[in-house]
Amino acid sequence: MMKGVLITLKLTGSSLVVALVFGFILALMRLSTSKTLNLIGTWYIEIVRAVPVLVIIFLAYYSLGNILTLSGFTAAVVSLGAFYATQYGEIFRGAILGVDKGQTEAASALGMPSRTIMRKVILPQAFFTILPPATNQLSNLIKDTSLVFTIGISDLMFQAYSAASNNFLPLDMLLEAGVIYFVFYLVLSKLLARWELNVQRSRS
Amino acid sequence: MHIVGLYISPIAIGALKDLILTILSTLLSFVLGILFAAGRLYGHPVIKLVIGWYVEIIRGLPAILQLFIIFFGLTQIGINLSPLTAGLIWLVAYGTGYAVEIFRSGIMDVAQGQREAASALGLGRWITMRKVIVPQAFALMLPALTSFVVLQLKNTTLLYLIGYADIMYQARLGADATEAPGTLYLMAAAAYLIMSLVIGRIGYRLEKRATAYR
Amino acid sequence: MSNEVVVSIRNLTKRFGKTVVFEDVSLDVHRSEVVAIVGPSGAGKSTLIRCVNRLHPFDEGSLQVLNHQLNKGSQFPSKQVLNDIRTRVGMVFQTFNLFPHLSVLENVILAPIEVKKVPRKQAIQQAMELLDMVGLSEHANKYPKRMSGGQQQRVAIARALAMEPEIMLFDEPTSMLDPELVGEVLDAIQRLAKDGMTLMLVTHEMQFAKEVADTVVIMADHRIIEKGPSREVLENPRTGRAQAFLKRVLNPVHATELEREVAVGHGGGR
Amino acid sequence: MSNEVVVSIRNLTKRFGKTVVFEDVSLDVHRSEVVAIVGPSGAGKSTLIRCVNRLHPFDEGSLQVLNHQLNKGSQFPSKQVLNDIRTRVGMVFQTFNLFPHLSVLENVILAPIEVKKVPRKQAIQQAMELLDMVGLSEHANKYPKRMSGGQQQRVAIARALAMEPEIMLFDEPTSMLDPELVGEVLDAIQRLAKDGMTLMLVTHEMQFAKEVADTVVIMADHRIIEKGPSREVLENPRTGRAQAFLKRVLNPVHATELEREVAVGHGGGR
Amino acid sequence: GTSGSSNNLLSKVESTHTLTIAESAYAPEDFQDPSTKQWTGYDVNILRGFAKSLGANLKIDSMPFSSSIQAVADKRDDLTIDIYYTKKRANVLDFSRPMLNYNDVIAVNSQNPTVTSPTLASLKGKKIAVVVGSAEVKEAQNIPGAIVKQYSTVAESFLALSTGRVNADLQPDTDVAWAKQKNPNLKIKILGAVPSSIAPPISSLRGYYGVPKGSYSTAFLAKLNAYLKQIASNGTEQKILNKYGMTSSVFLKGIASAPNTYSGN
Ligand SMILES: Nc1ncnc2c1ncn2[C@@H]1O[C@H](COP(=O)(O)OP(=O)(O)OP(=O)(O)O)[C@@H](O)[C@H]1O
Ligand SMILES: Nc1ncnc2c1ncn2[C@@H]1O[C@H](COP(=O)(O)OP(=O)(O)OP(=O)(O)O)[C@@H](O)[C@H]1O
Ligand SMILES: [Mg+2]
Ligand SMILES: [Mg+2]
Repeated sequence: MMKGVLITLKLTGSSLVVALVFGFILALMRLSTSKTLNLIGTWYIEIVRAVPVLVIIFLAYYSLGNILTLSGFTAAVVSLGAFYATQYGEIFRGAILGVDKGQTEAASALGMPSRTIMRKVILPQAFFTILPPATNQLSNLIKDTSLVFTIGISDLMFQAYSAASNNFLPLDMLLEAGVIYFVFYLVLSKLLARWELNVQRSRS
Repeated sequence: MHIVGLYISPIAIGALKDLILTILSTLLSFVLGILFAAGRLYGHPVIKLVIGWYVEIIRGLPAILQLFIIFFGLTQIGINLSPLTAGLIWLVAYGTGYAVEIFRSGIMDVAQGQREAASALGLGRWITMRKVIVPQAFALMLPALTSFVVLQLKNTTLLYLIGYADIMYQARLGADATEAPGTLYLMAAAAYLIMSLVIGRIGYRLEKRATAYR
Repeated sequence: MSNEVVVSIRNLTKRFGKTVVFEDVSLDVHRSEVVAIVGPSGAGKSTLIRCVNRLHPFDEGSLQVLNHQLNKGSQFPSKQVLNDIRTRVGMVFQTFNLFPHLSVLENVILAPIEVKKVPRKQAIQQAMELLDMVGLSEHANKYPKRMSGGQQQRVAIARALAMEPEIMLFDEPTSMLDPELVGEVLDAIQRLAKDGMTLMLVTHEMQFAKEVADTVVIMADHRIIEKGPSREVLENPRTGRAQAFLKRVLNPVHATELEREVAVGHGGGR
Repeated sequence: MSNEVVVSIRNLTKRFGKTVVFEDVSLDVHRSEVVAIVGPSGAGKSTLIRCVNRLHPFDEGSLQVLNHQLNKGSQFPSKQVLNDIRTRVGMVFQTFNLFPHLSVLENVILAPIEVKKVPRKQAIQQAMELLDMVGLSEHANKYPKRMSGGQQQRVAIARALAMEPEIMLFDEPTSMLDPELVGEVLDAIQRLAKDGMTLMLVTHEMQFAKEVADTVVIMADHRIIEKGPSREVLENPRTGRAQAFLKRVLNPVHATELEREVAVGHGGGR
Repeated sequence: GTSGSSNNLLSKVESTHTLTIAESAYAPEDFQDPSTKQWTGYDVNILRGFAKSLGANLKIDSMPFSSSIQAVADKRDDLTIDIYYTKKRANVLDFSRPMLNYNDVIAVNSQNPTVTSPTLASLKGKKIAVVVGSAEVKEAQNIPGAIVKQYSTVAESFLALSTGRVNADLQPDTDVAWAKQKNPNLKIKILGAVPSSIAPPISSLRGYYGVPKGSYSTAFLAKLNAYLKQIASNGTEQKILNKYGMTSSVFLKGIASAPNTYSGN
């Protein structure tokens, strides 16, 4: 199982990076004044969010296989990244929009150029609005990595599943994996939430 | 195209089955969700604690793991469920965990001032709930409820893994028999996409209507 | 103003957890009396009037409202007593708190129908009269969010009046309004005062308090620091604290250096 | 007040989409002049002063700010021009708009360091002087949310002054404050006026306008309906509209039935 | 899934008139015909005949291979097909008399074969596809340095091979040949000669039917074995094999003379 945990973590980390980078691009597209970029971003998000993650994984692994063969791990990272980019994209966009318009105005009135405003005023404030939903999505991401066992990646879920099909003790195996997943969830949702609260309190 | 023709009707039937399961499990989850939310807000401390942990566990475990525990795991202690029963139980159990939080935060998000105004007018707790809080909470919750239904629909994908003959199951069989997974999984994706978008659209309409007063 | 005491507050103390909101506050309100409560932010004005209709419990002292003796501590009074107080004491909030999902008319008739079991037809008729009184009968079918703040606050007044209360509590009813719209609401309140309603009113409108209130109460530093006939208190405050407060509020421009420092000190504690 | 015109507004028209905010507005502001702009809500006061530092573009007419001629239409002026105007014209907002993630000191030094490239040490020293001037030097390391509204607004003033502007724009700087805290801020503004700073100030504090402003401008119904020396305009307004407005604002209690109806009509249109 | 109240498999099948099999779609043994959507194949044919002899209909429960054994062990389904004997499986299942004689082969990508000789030694350090829960998992894992990729169905493992995700696939030769024949686009081929091309040969090549372990299944198993023996000796089985192009006599080598239960070979 430890080997599975490592793979789960590696998968989570790589998918997260893809999702964050791509999500930020999506957010910028949807915030941009270009109608085309905006439309592409919007449609991408609408469509990808409407399809189950498992189906996306299968599409990346099997359907894409006709054109371009991705290894299982790559396909998993691509599909989880593609799906979670929509979640992170919306979080980023919401947070940037959520920063009071008065902040931009005040910064402009002080003569700051728009890049400085983004860097020094908007993003630092958006960061703290982003944290709670972002950790929430991260814990969803970890849970959804469990779906990649269906394309034969030996993650934590796979270890439990194949161990069960070997020793015929499904409850024990699944609960063992469940405890590990639950610990990740608690760490993310409780400890990080507490840390966020402390940071936020120190500033308000 | 040949393959599309061969598999369109089984996939459509699978889609219909998924839709029925979605609706059924959504309704059941809503009923339980409201009861649990009331329990979590106003119940005995022990009830609050139990419901709180129930929600955490549902949210903390991967969906597929929960489903497998119910379908495969329980057999170890002698409980054998059919794919349909296990699937429905899981969808409701899972949905309830999420619905509780939607209802709870919907009720709490109605401004405190509304409760106070109702108290100051002498409105009792029950009338306040029915006439003041719930109508507003419902409008506040609609977006979350719409995503909830879409989430439940997407969750039905997993049922093929325990052998329930839904969209994915048909696509899988097709992919096995024809070795043309590209087409078949795209068909499955399209089926989910269409249903999700329709649900989203209905939710949006309802939301427009419910929030007309704003 | 009659001799009948309708609200009797004796040595009242109120805490939230460990923070004391006010201590040892005593005040009698007579039928048809208009009492204005003024004082700096955080003095406990809102909390005091919210104790009167039992939106908050209190911790020490005694409180009698319309021949009901309220118990101290967080236990609720009996259903009948609470119901009787809530129907006979109306309240208007700073933030209006109209029910946004109900039309103006529905806002006004909800409580009479649900609590007093007034037949719907009769409730509507009475509501229309009240809306007419506050100058809003044409807006009966609008939703609150579509109205100006001044209009919303007048609906809130009509809503409270629909229960035919004997006492009305106002908590800074005009402080959320544009200066231009303040007049509409003060006008409606003044009319209630003229009609002999008993009023307890938290306000920052000193001019209004001076002209409409019989009694002015100044709260600060967790206490009532001064109370008496309105002109007397507002024109010749006796204590230094009251003088400083009134000077700042009435004439912000002329705040001297010294007073500014006091104000800074105060602000820092918020 | 000198003869040098620093802001020259000629027949300015501003629309948002199809709605006209104001039309044909003309106004000269001289160096060291203090101009107060008053008028009912929605009259376009904020929008007018926001055109001056090019937070908004305008649609017709001409606008000269500190020897820069601004073009009409939504195209931005050149980077240099915009930068020059923004650094030489400071602005203080109704809602303070302090940067909540930065301490008071960091709020004040951010723009000098980022825009004017002032060395950090020097920026801090200058900021401390400004904070001292507004009476807040002890609060330099606090975060804005921990301060009272009056204190926050004074930080905002210091922040704007740190850019050493020649003109300061104030948009209802005290309307979000508790009455008790208004004095602190007005006091700081009065000091700027005395020191010879050019000020354009949107306010509802008529008393303050009368005493501190050289010129008062009344805006209503999308136009300037009256302008002139402050005492003259506020004590003897010539137009009926101006008279009605001033009466309502100065004496909300005495609004007559007729005026109340006017106000209701106005409110309904919001 | 039917989990009847009856505590005897035979009487359960007879009373519910349903025989439910758990399988995971191996062609040509058990698969859904793409055009008719009917289940067909060697085992399906045999079991349909058997079900008929009990007055029952055949019902197919399709699932990932690894779940199919569990499903029968749990009595969720009545019977699973085409499984090899392993000690672990014997803990939860009883086995029928031996059925087909399978030959595991090494399949490679037909366009770009990265393994060239049909020996286990040549699979060292290669990526090998197998089916989750199948007996080949163990075999593959025993090859030094091999990276074992597990798929939930045999079809998925062929796809992985065809798209070059793996170097080799360890499967029975019939399945490889059938898939190749039915889907010419699939870029797979068998390495070396058929039958039994791997050197050294992989053990336990017999397929069996599995039923829930214990006395619950005794009577049923007796009937099944009798039926199987009958069709092996009267030529019915050979006919069915021929129908699916499984013409090599190796499949039935020794089947008629095989004992009624698992014999350990
Ligand atoms: N629900 C509550 N829980 C804890 N503390 C409270 C609560 N409500 C009020 N307080 C505290 O009690 C004190 C008095 O509050 P209150 O609202 O009565 O003052 P106020 O005189 O009405 O001030 P303002 O003019 O700002 O409305 C304040 O310090 C406030 O922070
Ligand atoms: N960004 C905008 N887009 C569209 N309309 C706007 C915008 N900003 C202001 N307006 C409209 O322009 C008109 C004038 O607004 P402005 O804020 O300048 O009024 P004001 O005199 O400052 O009022 P107040 O006293 O309420 O601040 C209003 O009708 C307002 O609705
Ligand atoms: Mg208050
Ligand atoms: Mg404005």
